[in-house]
Amino acid sequence: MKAMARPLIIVGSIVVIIGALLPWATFVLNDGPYPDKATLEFFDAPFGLSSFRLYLEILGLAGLVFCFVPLRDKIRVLKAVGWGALGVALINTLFIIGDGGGFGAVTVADGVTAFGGIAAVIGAAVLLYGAFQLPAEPKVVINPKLPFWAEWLILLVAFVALLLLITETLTAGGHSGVSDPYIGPLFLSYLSAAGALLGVLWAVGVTKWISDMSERHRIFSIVVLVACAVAVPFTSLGNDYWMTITANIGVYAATAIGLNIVVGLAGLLDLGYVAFMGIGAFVAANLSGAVAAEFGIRLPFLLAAIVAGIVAGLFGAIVGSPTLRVRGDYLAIVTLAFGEIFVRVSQNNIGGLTGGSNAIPNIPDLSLFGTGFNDSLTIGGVQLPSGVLYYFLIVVLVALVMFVFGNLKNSRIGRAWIAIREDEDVARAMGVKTGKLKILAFMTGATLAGLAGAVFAHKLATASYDSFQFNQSVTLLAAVILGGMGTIPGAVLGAALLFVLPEELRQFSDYRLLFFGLALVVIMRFRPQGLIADRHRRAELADQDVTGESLDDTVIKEPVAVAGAKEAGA
Amino acid sequence: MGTLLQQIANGLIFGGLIAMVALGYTMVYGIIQLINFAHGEIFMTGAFGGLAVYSWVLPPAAQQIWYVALPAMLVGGAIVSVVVALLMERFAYRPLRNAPRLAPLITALGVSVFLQELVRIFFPGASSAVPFPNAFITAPLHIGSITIPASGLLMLIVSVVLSIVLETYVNGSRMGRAMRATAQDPDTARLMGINPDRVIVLTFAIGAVLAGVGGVLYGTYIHNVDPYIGFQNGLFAFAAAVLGGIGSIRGAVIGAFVIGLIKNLADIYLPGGTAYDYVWIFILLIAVLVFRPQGLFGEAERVRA
Amino acid sequence: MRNRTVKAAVVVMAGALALAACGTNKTESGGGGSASCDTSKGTLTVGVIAPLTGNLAALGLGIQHSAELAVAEANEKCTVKGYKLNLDAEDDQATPQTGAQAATKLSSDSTVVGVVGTLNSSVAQTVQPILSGKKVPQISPANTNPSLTKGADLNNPKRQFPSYFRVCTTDNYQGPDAADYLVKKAGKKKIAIIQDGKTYGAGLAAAFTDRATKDGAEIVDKEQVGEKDTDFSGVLTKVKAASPDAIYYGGEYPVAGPLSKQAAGLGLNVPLMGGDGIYDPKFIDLGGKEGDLATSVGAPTDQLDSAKDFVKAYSAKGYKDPYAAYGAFSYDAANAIIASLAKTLGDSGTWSDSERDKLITNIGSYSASGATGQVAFDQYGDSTNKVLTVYQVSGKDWKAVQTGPFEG
Amino acid sequence: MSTPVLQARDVSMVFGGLTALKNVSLNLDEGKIVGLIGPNGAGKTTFFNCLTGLYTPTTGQVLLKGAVLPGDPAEVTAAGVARTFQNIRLFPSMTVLENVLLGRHVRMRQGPLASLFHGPSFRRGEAAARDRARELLAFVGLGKVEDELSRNLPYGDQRRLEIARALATDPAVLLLDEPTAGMNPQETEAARQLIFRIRDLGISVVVIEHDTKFIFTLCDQVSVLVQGELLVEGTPDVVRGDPRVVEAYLGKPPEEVEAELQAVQEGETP
Repeated sequence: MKAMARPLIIVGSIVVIIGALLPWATFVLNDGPYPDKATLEFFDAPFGLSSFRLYLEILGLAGLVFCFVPLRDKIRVLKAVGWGALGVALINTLFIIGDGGGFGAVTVADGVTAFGGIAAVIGAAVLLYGAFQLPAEPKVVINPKLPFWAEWLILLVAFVALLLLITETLTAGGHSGVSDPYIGPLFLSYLSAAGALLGVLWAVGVTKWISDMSERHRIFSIVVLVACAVAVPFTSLGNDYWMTITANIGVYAATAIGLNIVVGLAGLLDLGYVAFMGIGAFVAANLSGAVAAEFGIRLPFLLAAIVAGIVAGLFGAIVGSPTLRVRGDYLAIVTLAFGEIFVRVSQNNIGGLTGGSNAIPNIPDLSLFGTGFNDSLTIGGVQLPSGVLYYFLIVVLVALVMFVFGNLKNSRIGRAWIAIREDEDVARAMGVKTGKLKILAFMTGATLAGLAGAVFAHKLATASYDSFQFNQSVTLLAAVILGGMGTIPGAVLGAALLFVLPEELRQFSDYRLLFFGLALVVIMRFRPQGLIADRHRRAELADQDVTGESLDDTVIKEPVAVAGAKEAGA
Repeated sequence: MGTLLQQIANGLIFGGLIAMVALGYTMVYGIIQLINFAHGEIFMTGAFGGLAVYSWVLPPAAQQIWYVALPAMLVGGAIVSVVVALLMERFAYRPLRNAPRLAPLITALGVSVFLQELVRIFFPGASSAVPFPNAFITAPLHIGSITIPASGLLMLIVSVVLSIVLETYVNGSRMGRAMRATAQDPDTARLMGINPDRVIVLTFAIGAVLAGVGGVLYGTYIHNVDPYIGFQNGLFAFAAAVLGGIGSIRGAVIGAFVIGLIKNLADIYLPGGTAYDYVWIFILLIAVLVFRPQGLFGEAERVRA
Repeated sequence: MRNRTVKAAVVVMAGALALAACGTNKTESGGGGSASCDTSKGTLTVGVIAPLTGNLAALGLGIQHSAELAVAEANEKCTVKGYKLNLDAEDDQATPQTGAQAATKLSSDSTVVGVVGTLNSSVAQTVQPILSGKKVPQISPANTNPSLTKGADLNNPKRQFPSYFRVCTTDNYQGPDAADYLVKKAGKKKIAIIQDGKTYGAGLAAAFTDRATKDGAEIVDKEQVGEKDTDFSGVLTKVKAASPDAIYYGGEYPVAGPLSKQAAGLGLNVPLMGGDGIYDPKFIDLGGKEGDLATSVGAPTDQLDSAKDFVKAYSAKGYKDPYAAYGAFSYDAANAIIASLAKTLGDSGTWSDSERDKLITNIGSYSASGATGQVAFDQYGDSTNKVLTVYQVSGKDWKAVQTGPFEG
Repeated sequence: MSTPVLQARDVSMVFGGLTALKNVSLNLDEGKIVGLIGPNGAGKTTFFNCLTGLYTPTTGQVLLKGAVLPGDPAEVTAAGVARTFQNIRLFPSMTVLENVLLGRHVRMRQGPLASLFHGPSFRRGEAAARDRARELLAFVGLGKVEDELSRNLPYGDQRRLEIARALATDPAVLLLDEPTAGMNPQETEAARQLIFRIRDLGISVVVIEHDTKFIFTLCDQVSVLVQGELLVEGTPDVVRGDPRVVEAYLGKPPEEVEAELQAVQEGETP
């Protein structure tokens, strides 16, 4: 079959290109009440290349070119191209079928023919099949010697490019709070194409090279990353809508990193973690001077946040104390029970502290030098969207939490936590006071969640018990596991995915939880170490050779997360 | 006094329901040390399976005769539950048999959400509660000063009978011995010629039968079902299994009755009354886990394993 | 070869830009009834924020479709001159933070003129300040918590957000009206209260309790059931021990129906009464028994032509989901926004952000007959519609037994 | 005669009516190597667990330098008794260096706050710990693989890493549970030399081993446990010549001993 690889790839690529040029739908798919917002074109005009058809065209051409150009590790390059093309083709074809009401929409109906989708799917499948027939090659490693300033420059460019890629992906379809009925397929198409691009970069060794460089220049990378985070409001994400979304992602990412200490480092499963966030939120709400608060005092936010963290931490110690006697799954149940008790008790407005079913509404806006955090801000003539100060606050929060996580992980205590996770008996035999350390893990995680909760309450202006239910705990846990246990980028990526995807895919929202459940099962089956695996854990959990993975190459899997989960990491 | 007796009766009925679900938890945990969070959903699909049989399989004439309708629904519910449980075992859990502990637990959570949504989206009318036919004697029974619905009594009796049958089976039959052997040490059991896969499948199937029967009886007792009934009742059942000592059949049943009684007695006697009954159950659960982690009837070694 | 990759990256980037720039904007082939109207000035959007997924989806989808109906009718009738109206329904998943995201999304879209929603009062609390900040009027079909309009201190009311209105009544009317009926008219003097601990149920039960006590009834028991509970025997046994001659339930039909049926199963054969949350045919399906009572806002549907028209039009559209408990309110809310918009723009006005204040003022002074009766707002943004109807289960249907304006 | 470093006095251990150990005593003098042999099920590992605080003896005491050992393994380690395990129990997904650093845990003083802020004293402590860990790795001969994951090491290296990890706790007494199980003669010889070198550092060593030849050529003192009781105790020559030992332990056909070895490896986990 190996001999067939090249012809298959060539044929597949050509069919993809032809597919991109053919009409895709037998009817004009400018749906329902959105004519002027519709940007997904399914044309009769054969050469009207834009949007996903452009991506397909490029991917098809790339398939052809890579097939003939001498390349090392051709198989991985072409697989990335193939998966990307298949992703784009499938997403759009399925969408037209679903939205257009059947196969007539992509074949022949009312005297109109449209075989673009089917051609592209077949072509991409053939291309991919061909790519799989190529001989396996060792992973390409590029490691040119460069002066440090050149490496800095490359890093800078790489991070900025990544930032732009992310912002472009998120705003694919050009929306800034403006609803577009095709936002889902547009987003997914862009994601597939971007994934293919990153996949190719990974296959030729660029991502590994860059991630190694960023390891070498850790401080510089952190500075650039922070700068990128601060720069987000100045990009196409700089509008109210994305500020809210990114702020929410930030809060959950911070909480997820806290949970990562408990679950990822110390290996203690916590199924009631969101309760600590709730405790932090209620404490901050009560100290915010809100009318419905139990105490009529208003502490400065910083102080209130610290108090919230401390109170949550105390509860963390209390909830964690059964770890002295209870292990494993049983501990998970203790935490689950605690979470359920918290919800019930706060719903019953215990001691008047939680506002019960009325919640604690209208928590006053924070302000800095007289500027409310929800107001918009003008810096150097650039008008920044409202909520930008919250965004910055949350960037600080996330940075703080990352600092705590990173420092603790690389310390005597972090090592002891990992040892407890690996083999508690031996850790104890090696002199680790496991009980104390486990409680410390719970406390630290809870404190961070409490801090995040305090910010959350102010950002949302409400603290209500129904923000802190079991399904939120599960979502957070899923964020940690999806992203990769024990890593910071993992928790951030996980939180981002779990909050961005539902936003981008609102039109499929009825199936949101269905896919969520399915995704958990599939990920555990095919990539239990998460998208960004811990250097240690991936060796332990993965059954495939996944050496040399980095943040970048994991993004690739997204477009094909379900379809190609098995492929991921191969 | 009347109230107390009535609450005890209610508690026993509720306990009977929880017992049927708890047995599935306890058996699966006993064999493969997996907290099958999705077991509550097996119970839920059983209830919907019974409803489907009633609505779409039974002719209208048969719907009216309870001794035709109810057995048909029970069988239908049990079959649906077993099918779902086996698919779940085969495609979600079996590939993870040797994975780190956390993986199957997360999978279980995923399966749980998936099944809830599947039923909600695809079962007609299930986006909110669906009425469940009263396929049993409707008139309540009056025993002394207490009144109980006939369907409640039926649930209690079925639950106790099934538990006894199960206990006898596990202790007495060849397959039961195989199950116990696998629970003790799967590797040795394999050496002894036992096929652990078959034992595990059987365990899931037995748990599913009980849950399916429980689901249908629950429907007849409560009169309506929704896709979320599995979660809370599953949680109670899990608490019962832990309370009784997970892995122990007798323990799960007794734990279930304890939970049923506490929930109903907390309504009258404990501070907070009906608003806090749920809280008391979980406080009890935590207390048991902390002070007697092996549960009321579990064996101490189990915990360390 | 790296060159090529870079080139590809450049082209993909260019593609992204092209994507943002171009769009075919073909007109829709079917379904657009706007053909006969002048829509030269573009499109304006009515937003909806409601739970479209999860276990409250049935109510949320009813809200969405009813608002859709109002928008479709406005497009057919060319209500807003020069504009075509859209509906943009956003899911809040019944959680405050998702609601906040939805509200931000809508409020940053300059074509959104107003928002119908939310279902949950707790979500409204986060949505209010966001929409208010952008002067986007919000009309809720379902929030019943009095503090949303009048603040926490009801004896000293103060309007919270000038852009917030609601077409439903608050607990302050329904609860007392039910109490008056149950105590004075039906002569029930020993009443047990059960509620579900949620905003709606707890508030309603509290308002009922106050009035019933004033009317001379004795509250013999107060209980709470959990949102997810299904077996109520414990609560009901306790209630039974207090031997009430009626039960008042604060909450919604998914609990109330089974509750009523299980009460009967325990030999507690007294009527159960509730608010509009249980006034739903499904209550009877789920076990509501003969003689159970509910209050609801507005005159009975069969006495009100506008209501009948709504029901007919709704079923004619063939939506997949029923209009549910809040459909008619949602329809009225959407119509209030649309009519006020039409008034604001007049025959030749052009929409811009500067019109928003005027729109809010116009909504404040809006008055028309809707599917739920007379729709108008008082100085707090609450509905002035105080016509309440008491319904009773009779046969397999709700029958109106008393209707009239609620007098303080 | 000076006080022994480690002293077990009449240690008995009863598990629910089953007597695993009966009045076992042991004296370990400073800088000596003591061997513990006995057939399968003789209670060797149980005795080890009593020495390391994993089990609290039903009766009797264990003393380290004259002081009674605390009842918690972590504290026993802190007091100066370190051990290895019969079935190698490293932290599989930590690197070689991290495994040894974990052994340093008990000798490091950085608390949560220092760990959080990584101040100068933290960094000094961390650097010192790393230096010490590298030193120990070099000592056992694993200097070149410090960044490997420990699970990827070959079997013999894993045994040595376990010893390095135990040494990192700066023990006065090192307990080795079958350090040569599964090794070939060359590796066994290397292990013997390593143990001598450890002894030369002034650390007293207790070794459980099945390989009697190994024990008799390694140890200064040998104790024989049979059915939970101390059968014989003395120098290798004394023990080797004792007829009871020959009968109870050495007299068995080799295949049987072999089978027992297998069983012990699989079953008798602490």
